[in-house]
Amino acid sequence: DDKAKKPRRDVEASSSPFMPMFENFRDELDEHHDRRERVIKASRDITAASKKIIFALQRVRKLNSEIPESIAGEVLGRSKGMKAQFDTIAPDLTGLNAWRYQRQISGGIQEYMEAVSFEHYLRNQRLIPLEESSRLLPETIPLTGDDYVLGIFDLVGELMRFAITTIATTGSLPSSSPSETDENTVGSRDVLQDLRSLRASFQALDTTSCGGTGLGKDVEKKMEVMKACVEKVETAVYGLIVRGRERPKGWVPDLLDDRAPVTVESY
Amino acid sequence: DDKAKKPRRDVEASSSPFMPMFENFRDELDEHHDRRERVIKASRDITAASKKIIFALQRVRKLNSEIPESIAGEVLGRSKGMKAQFDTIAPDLTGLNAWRYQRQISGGIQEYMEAVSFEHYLRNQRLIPLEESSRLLPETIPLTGDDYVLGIFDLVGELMRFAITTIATTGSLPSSSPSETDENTVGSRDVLQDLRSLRASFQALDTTSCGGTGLGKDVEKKMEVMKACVEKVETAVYGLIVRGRERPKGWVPDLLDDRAPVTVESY
Amino acid sequence: MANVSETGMLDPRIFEDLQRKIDDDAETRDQLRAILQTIERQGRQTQSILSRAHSTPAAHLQPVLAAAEASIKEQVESIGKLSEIASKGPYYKYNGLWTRDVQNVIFAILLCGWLGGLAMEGEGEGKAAEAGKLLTIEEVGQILNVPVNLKDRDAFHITIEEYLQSLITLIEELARLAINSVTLGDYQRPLQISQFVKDVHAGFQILNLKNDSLRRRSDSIKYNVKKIEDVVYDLSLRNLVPRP
Amino acid sequence: MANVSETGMLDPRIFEDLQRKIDDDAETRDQLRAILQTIERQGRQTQSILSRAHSTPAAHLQPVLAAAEASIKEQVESIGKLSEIASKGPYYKYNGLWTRDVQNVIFAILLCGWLGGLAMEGEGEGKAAEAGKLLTIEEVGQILNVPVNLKDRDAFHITIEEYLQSLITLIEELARLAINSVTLGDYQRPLQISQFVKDVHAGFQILNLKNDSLRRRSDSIKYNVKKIEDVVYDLSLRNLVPRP
Amino acid sequence: MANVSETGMLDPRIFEDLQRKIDDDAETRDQLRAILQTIERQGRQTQSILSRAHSTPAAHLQPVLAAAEASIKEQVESIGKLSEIASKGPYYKYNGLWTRDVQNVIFAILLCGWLGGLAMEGEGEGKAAEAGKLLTIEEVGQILNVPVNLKDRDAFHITIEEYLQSLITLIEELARLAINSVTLGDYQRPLQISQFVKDVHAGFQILNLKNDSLRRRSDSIKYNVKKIEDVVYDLSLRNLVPRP
Amino acid sequence: MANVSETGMLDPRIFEDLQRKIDDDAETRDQLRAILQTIERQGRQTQSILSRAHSTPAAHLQPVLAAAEASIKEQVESIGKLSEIASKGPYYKYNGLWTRDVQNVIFAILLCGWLGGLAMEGEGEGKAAEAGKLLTIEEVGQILNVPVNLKDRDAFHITIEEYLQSLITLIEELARLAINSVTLGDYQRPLQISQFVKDVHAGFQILNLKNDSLRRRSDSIKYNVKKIEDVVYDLSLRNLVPRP
Amino acid sequence: MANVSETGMLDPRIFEDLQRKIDDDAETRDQLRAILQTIERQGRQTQSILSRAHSTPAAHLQPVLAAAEASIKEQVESIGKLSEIASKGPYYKYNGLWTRDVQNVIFAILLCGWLGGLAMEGEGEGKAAEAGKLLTIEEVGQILNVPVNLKDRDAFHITIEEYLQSLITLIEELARLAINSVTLGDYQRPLQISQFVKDVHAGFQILNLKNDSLRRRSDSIKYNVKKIEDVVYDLSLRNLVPRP
Amino acid sequence: MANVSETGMLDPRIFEDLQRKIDDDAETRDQLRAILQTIERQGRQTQSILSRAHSTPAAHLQPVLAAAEASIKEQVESIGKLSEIASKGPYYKYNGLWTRDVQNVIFAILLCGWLGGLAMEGEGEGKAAEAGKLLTIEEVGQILNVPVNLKDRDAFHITIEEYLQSLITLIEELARLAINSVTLGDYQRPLQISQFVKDVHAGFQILNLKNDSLRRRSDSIKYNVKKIEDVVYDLSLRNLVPRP
Ligand SMILES: [Mn+2]
Ligand SMILES: [Mn+2]
Repeated sequence: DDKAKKPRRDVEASSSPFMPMFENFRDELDEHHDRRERVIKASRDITAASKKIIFALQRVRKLNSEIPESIAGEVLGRSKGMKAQFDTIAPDLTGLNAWRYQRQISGGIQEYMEAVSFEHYLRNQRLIPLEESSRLLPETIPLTGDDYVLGIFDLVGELMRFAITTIATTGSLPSSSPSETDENTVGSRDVLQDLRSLRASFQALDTTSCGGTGLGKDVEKKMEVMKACVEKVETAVYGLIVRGRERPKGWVPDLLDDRAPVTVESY
Repeated sequence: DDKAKKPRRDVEASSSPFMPMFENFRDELDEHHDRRERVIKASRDITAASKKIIFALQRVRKLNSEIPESIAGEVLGRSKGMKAQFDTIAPDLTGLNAWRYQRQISGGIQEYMEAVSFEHYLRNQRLIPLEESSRLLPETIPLTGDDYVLGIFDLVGELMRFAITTIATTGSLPSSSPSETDENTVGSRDVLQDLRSLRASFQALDTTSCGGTGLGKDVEKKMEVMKACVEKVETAVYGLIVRGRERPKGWVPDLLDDRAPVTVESY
Repeated sequence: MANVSETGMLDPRIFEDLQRKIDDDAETRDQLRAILQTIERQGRQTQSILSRAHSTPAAHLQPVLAAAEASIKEQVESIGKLSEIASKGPYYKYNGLWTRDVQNVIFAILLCGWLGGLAMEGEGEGKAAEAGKLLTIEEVGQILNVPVNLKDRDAFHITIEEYLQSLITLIEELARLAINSVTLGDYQRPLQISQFVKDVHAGFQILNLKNDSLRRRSDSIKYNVKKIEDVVYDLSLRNLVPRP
Repeated sequence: MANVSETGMLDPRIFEDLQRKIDDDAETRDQLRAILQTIERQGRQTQSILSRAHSTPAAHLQPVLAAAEASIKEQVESIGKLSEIASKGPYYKYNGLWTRDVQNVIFAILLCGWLGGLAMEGEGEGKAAEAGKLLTIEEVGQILNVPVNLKDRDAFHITIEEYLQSLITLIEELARLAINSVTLGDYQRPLQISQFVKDVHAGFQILNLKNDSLRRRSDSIKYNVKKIEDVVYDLSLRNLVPRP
Repeated sequence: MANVSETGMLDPRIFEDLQRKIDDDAETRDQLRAILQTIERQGRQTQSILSRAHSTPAAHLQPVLAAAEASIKEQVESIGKLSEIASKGPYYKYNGLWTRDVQNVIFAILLCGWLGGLAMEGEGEGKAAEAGKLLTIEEVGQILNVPVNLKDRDAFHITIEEYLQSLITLIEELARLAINSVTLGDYQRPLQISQFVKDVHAGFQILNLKNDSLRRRSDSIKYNVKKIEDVVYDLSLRNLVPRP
Repeated sequence: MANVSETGMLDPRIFEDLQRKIDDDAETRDQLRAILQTIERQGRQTQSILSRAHSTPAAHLQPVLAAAEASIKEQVESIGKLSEIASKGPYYKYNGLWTRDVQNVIFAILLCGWLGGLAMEGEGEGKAAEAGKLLTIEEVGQILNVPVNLKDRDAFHITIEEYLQSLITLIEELARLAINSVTLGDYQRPLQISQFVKDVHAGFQILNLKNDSLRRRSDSIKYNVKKIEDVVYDLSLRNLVPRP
Repeated sequence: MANVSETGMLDPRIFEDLQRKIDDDAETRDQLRAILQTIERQGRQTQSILSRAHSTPAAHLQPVLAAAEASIKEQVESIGKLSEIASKGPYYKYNGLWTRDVQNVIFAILLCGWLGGLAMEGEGEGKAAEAGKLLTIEEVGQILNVPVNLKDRDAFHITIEEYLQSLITLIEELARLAINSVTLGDYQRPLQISQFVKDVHAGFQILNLKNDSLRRRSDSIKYNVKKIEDVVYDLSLRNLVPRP
Repeated sequence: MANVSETGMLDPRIFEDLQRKIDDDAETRDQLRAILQTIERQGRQTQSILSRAHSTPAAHLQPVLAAAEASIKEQVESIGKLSEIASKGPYYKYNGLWTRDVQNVIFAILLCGWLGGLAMEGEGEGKAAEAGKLLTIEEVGQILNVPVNLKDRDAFHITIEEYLQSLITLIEELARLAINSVTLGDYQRPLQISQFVKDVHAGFQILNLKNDSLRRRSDSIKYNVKKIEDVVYDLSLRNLVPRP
């Protein structure tokens, strides 16, 4: 259909000496637009798949251990689909074009970062570094610092949801050593401590030089949201403590064992 | 339906000692809201009718003479309908309530002013004064200065449309003495002169003290639109002049008689 | 104005009249702003006194109420002056300028009355009134010495909307008071507040409010009802109050 | 019309038709607004009745439910009229006008059903239904006498989105009911609510919601889950209910 | 899905249905965008052909019209596909997506018809139609093979608003054509255009338009009337056309 | 400049002068931006240190305070440089560029002082100051080594507005600290915070603020007062603190 | 102040000072607003007089210029008062309040000077000045009796930006005047305006403006240059002016 | 960063690396901004020279073209420096910073070339080139000494979009030149411009533009085509040019 139309040239047009040049431009621009459309569509699909992975992972209740099989299965399935998406657009994001469609792919990559870092955290209770995340993408697709940071910002929101939901359904804050009963084990960390580490790191990051581009544009709003998320968890933990400290006379609750040991951060 | 519900009182409510008071409040507020609704609806209808009158009047081509019968008939019909609308809400806009629903009726009255002043101008080539316009409303409904001015602001737009359309369809600027051929008759005025009078008057009006209420809110934007309207007519008249000055060799156009004598303003 | 040709289309008096109207209007606004500044300052003083109720046990409230009554009295005088200036123009023309300050005064009166101050004449003035009472709009009008809910003539008065807005503010304040009462060891007042607020809520529920500011704020009532229910729940759970 | 040359190539009916269409549209909107005002008023009445559930022990709920059912019946009639007017135009053209009011009606039905009212036909009408039940969207449609989740023709119906919005409102209301049940001395209902809300929450969790109003509101569910869990925890701690 | 209690009261199909509905909607939009891209591309082609009318004397217009008719034919086919996809959902739900492209097609048809192309059946197809003719909305619908101004059922169609928008675009194009006709030495066509545009203008003047996009654009008509009148005046002044 | 007609009426120096002024202005702004970038980075460092207070029991706070004091000392030096550059132009011309950063520094000083750091000379430097203290604007100026509330000359200084903005930020931080203190098992600090914040609130209450940013933010104080009262309520209810 | 806990850590003078500062500021603003209202009213008067230039042939302009000069003289006096009040505070703190009114005065002076009024001393006062002249910023300052482009001290003055803003307004006015001159039968003035505006444009073209309001408005210059070129084109085409 | 325990959740190097990236990026931007400021200043100079073409008869254009060529040469050098700095990062990362300035340079080259300047090598350098010529993107690249439309490697170059944007600016400038040519008595150049612009317009018509800035600006082409047609009409009507 498209090919058939190209050779046709109407009367006036054919009298214009510039038509060959413009036909060349048209082909170039069409290629560009097609690439752009493909990238936008892939970005949208990757965003949707990432969100679905995050939704699935929000059903996890245990930290620092393997993801339950049913959830892991769903995550794996969607990850494969996403990988295919990335592979199909990898040629469109090569060399010169790696940055050309940055604004189009950025949303998808950020959401992907959010999903990847969430899964990594649930498994290892650690923040995935940029290099490691970058290795999960096809080689030609670069992971920019901006996209990494913006994805991690949103990770805080997911960790908040994870923490609050876990408190709501199990009555305790997720932490690294739920089996140990000693409240002050060195090295045992809970989500709140991790959130506070993230908060401190974000606040120390100087983005004033970024201006209105990428990070600079969004960081102020994201910072406020991030702080509010951490404070929501702080308030939830406060609720746990205040409740747990009340002892009806002469009653020693064995329920206490199920509760998270809320340790004092050591730094 | 409404009456039937009032006596009913539910268990919790009936135990509340404040119920009679609240029932009284309810009735009061219902009355208020009903009135408000009626006024809003009337204002909307009046706005629509005024717009229709203005549309009809835009078919007039001659200034300072009776409106052609067909148009006058339509205008009269709609005016009667509008009068009936005003009469039905007049009791709602009486005494204390005259200002109470000002914001609701304001839009309708402004559009009404626009229509009334446009008709008055076409008939007499004069700006209708506030008192005269106010006499056209039911006695109890006040015509505020704000509404009068804002209506007249919009009149400028209609005069511009009238002028440009007349130039486009008759080739001459509407003026007070189209039959006289003498270009410099004292007392003969054209629409552009009248628009400039209006512009000068508007610009001399000091509304800085009005703040964000009524006039103050809209005046700046309306002023810009008004100035642009006058300048559009100036440009159209310029076009007439520039065209009219060109004379193909040896040809005396009798078409000239149809052209407006564009006189120099005397002040 | 001399430069508009007198034989022209435009009678110059049209614009002169308009200018006069605009100037008169500006002057009235200036006078209103001056008195409102005073009322706002006095209002802040009254609030400051009444806020002591949150840290004062009910038994020792009398001096706070006495100070609040004195402060409210000053405001009543200022409202009298406002009423005088306001009657120069149609009531609803300038109403937007003072309605917030008037709502603050009404709120102060309602709170003071609820706490047991401002005993009305029939009840034996001077003697402390019973706490937990809602002053009606008529009583508020009597205290402020202005008419209420006026319909037949155009004069300064208090509208039903203003009374209701202040009532919503009262509910917000009582929710805070319920919390602080428990801190003060008073477990009865939250119950009293709970009943009071539920009664008021039931009243609001049968009002047909349009999408205006009253409606928006009335959503806050439900939030405060829940908050007070939470306090009663906490007390019931610990058997600190009798079962209902 | 007189000045359009009658022999011209322009059919004057083109413009007459357009005018008629524009006018028809305005009239339909006016009719919709009128019936919606009635529905909103009736909705307020139903809410007011149902809110008594917070202060009525489960054993004495029957009269409240009966009153609520009667009030809902009136709304069903109004919805019938709405449906009639709405079918004058395409469903999605005017949908935005009524969706909020329809959500309110659905919420009232869901709450009434949950409390044990509105027994469906199969269950032996007249007899009180079992409490703690979620009416399905089909049952809601049956009660309202309108189709639900329509896909094959363009007529008035209830959408899934509307049903879910109402379900979120139900959860908010049940969180409040859990608190007030304890105050009433009923320690079983919080457990029942807890189970119910957890089930609904689990359902919502598998939805892939877009960034729309449904998603924004669905975020509130987890807070209500947590609040209800806190109640259950408080009761467990005091041995007022069996350990979970 | 596993964690929704299987004995729960919640029918999981509710959520599955919703998900399906959201996905269907996204897919329909994607299909619409794809066909609209084709229509837009074809539209550009048609415009490009028709723009030759500005530099082609009326006597040599036949090949241009033939090429335009062929190009329009392709668009008609695409509109057929659009209509098919569009009928999957309510007309007004997606109407905003395609209305601009549809207006472009209608404009191309109106211009081609005005220039003497697209002879309708009754007139002896194949033979060149008379120039200066306005195709009615029914004739446009016939050419496009879709219903027009539908009121009794919800299907793809052409609205009166869309027809009028295209008519305004036609007037703008004819104003340009009047100028270029003079450059081509054709002094009759400006007169023909002048009469045509005056007739359409008279028609628009009796419409009571609301403050919508149609009204805003209709204001441009008078400027085009004026521009065309200036051309006629210029020609009259030089005795190049008979006095009107 | 050569191409401006030399016989023209236009003096070319007009544009040369303007260019010079624009360039000077741009340079000053560049210098200010450079030093402000440093101050902001140092500010982040200080905040980062001070935020450890939320997870450190009061008894172990000394190292945190020592680190914060060292970090603040660096900022004081940078403020000195800022003051130098700023005095190149009128104070209020560029004030908008730095006011936010200066407010951040003041907030850090106020928080550090409240926690017991930054002991002033009279109190025996080196020794840990008493916690719960509000540094006055004069003390802040002394620490920063700049004048405060300057009225008689145009030089770099700290305005009262800036001090109060930082004070509001301090209150927000203390509300968070009250929550986290309970988590750390410290039930006394919330009481101390509650009394402190109430005192500051009482001060703000008597100010007649205009409708500016200070007024808007001062509304947040009341919100934080309530939040802290809720904490004290929770502790009182559970007998974790002595009755007042 | 009595109700701030007297043993509290809060120095009450902080709030007393702030109150005083806020009150002083409010008073200065009130004084500025009063004088600015006068200046604005006078400005309207001057504009109203100068607008007669559009309908007055150049030969009869003398009375208009005389009236304008008288009106400008009144404004000069008011600017004197403004300067006095303004020097109570830092120049840039309140500059935003008056800059628009000052720009209006400068524009009136520039237009009056361009039309041949406001002959400067050196040229023989009283005698009509040559038309088409641009007053320099120094001359404007001399007429207004205030310093210009002050850099070394903080006092009331006219900035270069204000002068250029007014110059852009002058160009907009001259574009309108070019149109109206033709209507008055004066074909020479458009040529004079064309040359003048081109010279000013050339000056602006070499300025390196930052992205501020001056840059945004300077885009309008190019638009007005084109508009005036169109007028010259119309006149040249019809042999109404000699070839350049 | 040292204070994050290494056994913690966060490897401190993660954020240190991020900070380094951000700082590097800021430095590159600063370097780019510095050279772009120079380019902008030079661009203004070139425009200023080229704008003399509007008042210079074609026969006397040679000195203007020579001056423009010299000025463009300076810009070419600056573009070389820009290219060097730009290659520190991916091309499209910073492209937004310079694209506007680069478009200005390209426009200057296109205009200069159209006027007969910048004779390419093949044509006998030094000799004046024929006027009315469109330099291709390759020729522009050759003059600027940078690659064009690069696809296989990531380096500084000129994109097709930039070339087309500059071409649209050229058309706007030529529309203005057509008007001013008539004023200068040159009736041939408008015809030459008309043909040229129509040819370019035909080219643009076959492009499939998305809703981006190129599309928005390409709408202006149609407006300029009409404006030039009006000029040709004016000349044809007066027999000032031969019939086409
Ligand atoms: Mn997320
Ligand atoms: Mn109008």
